[in-house]
Amino acid sequence: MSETPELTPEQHALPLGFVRGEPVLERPEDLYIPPDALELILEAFSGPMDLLLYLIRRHKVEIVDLPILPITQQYMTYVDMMKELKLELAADYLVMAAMLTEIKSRLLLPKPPQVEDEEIDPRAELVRRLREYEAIREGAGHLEAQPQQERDFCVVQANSDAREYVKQLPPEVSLEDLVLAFGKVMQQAQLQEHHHIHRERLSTRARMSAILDLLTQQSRVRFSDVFDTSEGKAGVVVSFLAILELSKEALIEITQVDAFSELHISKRQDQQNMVTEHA
Amino acid sequence: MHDQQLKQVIEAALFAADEPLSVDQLKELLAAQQVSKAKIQTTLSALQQDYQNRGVQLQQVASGYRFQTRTELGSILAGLWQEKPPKYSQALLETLALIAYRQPITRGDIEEIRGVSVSSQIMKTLQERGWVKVVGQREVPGRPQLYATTAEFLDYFNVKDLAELPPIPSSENAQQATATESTTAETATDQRVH
Amino acid sequence: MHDQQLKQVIEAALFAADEPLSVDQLKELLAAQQVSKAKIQTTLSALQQDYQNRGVQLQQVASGYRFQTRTELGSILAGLWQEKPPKYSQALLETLALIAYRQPITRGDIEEIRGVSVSSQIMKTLQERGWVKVVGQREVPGRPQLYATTAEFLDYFNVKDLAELPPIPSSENAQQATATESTTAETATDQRVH
Repeated sequence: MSETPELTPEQHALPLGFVRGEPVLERPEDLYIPPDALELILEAFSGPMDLLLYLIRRHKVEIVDLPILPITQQYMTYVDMMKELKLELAADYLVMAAMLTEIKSRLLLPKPPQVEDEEIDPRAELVRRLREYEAIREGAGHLEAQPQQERDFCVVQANSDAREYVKQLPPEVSLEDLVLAFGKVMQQAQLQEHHHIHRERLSTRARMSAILDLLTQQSRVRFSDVFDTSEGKAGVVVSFLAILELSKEALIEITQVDAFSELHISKRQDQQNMVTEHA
Repeated sequence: MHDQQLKQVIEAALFAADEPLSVDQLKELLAAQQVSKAKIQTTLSALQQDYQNRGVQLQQVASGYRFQTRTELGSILAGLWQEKPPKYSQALLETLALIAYRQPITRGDIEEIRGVSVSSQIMKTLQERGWVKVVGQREVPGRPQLYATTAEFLDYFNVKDLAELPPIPSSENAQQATATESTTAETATDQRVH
Repeated sequence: MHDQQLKQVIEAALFAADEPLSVDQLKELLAAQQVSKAKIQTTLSALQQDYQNRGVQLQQVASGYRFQTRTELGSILAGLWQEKPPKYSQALLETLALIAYRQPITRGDIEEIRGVSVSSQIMKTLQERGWVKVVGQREVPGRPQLYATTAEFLDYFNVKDLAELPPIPSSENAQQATATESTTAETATDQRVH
């Protein structure tokens, strides 16, 4: 373990961890450090790629020139310690260890003489992954440096009395909704009564409502008052039909005191007033 | 800390805080900068001045200072929280349609046609909305109330009278309509239901 | 509505709203006043100018425009907030960076690049914060879920789209990949994730 080459560790701005309140700014040169402190340091690596990248940087070489032999050796030293400490992460680190060992052994094997120059460097795949990982670490750094809500700024709001102006809006209905609803109800009813509903009847029905409404305000109305001559002949006919219909439905009474005197209409008032509701 | 910085901090703090901030609270926030209360007061006045004609204003309330939106803008800003109007039930729409097209009509008639009982809540809603009213009683046992639509109903649907409501399609009887009846249809446009 | 009034309304609305407001949302709020999008845009620029040197600033983020405190004041204002801002672990930031820069991406891809199995806790945190969501499944055996970042992620990190984040070296995977895949990678930077 003491074979670890003496190399200047990289300076890190942030402490790797805290040991008894003291920040640990550098990764250990000497691997013989108290296990509890080591645990903190090892946990500072976010994974085997992070550890590997750290080891390569300590060698001050480019990723492409990955010095597989010393790196594998140093990596194994860390992993052995992690195993001793029974760190949870060890499994992921072991996968990497196996990969490193495999690359190392392939590099050490004598090359078969007939192999052409284009033979793929066994390190290529690892180099590619390391580069991608390095790019992502850079991305993580950018995110960390980006202004963050809560940490660097907060979204502000002004008080507003405008909420008091919020109205409870009544539901909206379109004419189409109404027609559809009517169509549906009529379909359900399987009517034999189509003749009640077409538009010509409607105007008579509307006039019936109007006359009844008038009779709610005045108990007796002169027959002639129901007719508005400004409506023309056709209007008079509608009113007349409405009166006949109301009379037929026994909703109004038409009375005449003497022959040839004014006709009056009133709501029908008869003994049925007395009939109780459950009748 | 120079004046502009101090103003920025106080301004940001007032906007960021959930509650109004008092001069004492601001002084505490600026403890490290050792700013006097008088200085804070001057800065608050300067800020009030700055926001005089803006959409938000610095207001002094019982518990301190806070930014709030200009009162005159209330009705426009209410739109920020305005929820979509709810929807009426199919039962209500069918009841309303029956009253519109078959008025004057009793609750019993509606129930007979729809085959289900009409809830009092629906009749209450329609009357509260001002779309439906009682225009009389049918002189039969029980004297049931007769319902009709109102002028507000016509106004809401932007039609002059009931005859302007879309006709219900496909009635064979339409062909049987007499000359008289089609004449009445014309006049019907003048009439208002009260 | 003249210019000063319009500016007041937009300013007040942005300050009063619970969420950032988009130009479309402002247009809807001002529907009765019939203000064009171009006019709203001009007003927003004018407001950004007005607040240039103030304690709060008008910032455009993914989901719209919002007022926020000046980032330089972060540490002074920290006194206002009871809770310390969260500190994110290196593992979380790396996972988030992978999703942000290489989206859409599967959990398997993340594990391959980071060399560590992805902790469920990290994925849970990222999804609970609303920063990451499942946008589909890759059509390979097992149909793994594809993750992407959201508008909330961009809002939190103070940018309006992914292209605004500082770039990182492009992945060799993407370069070697088929035309389809590299198209996906390109779009990922331009794309607004909602």
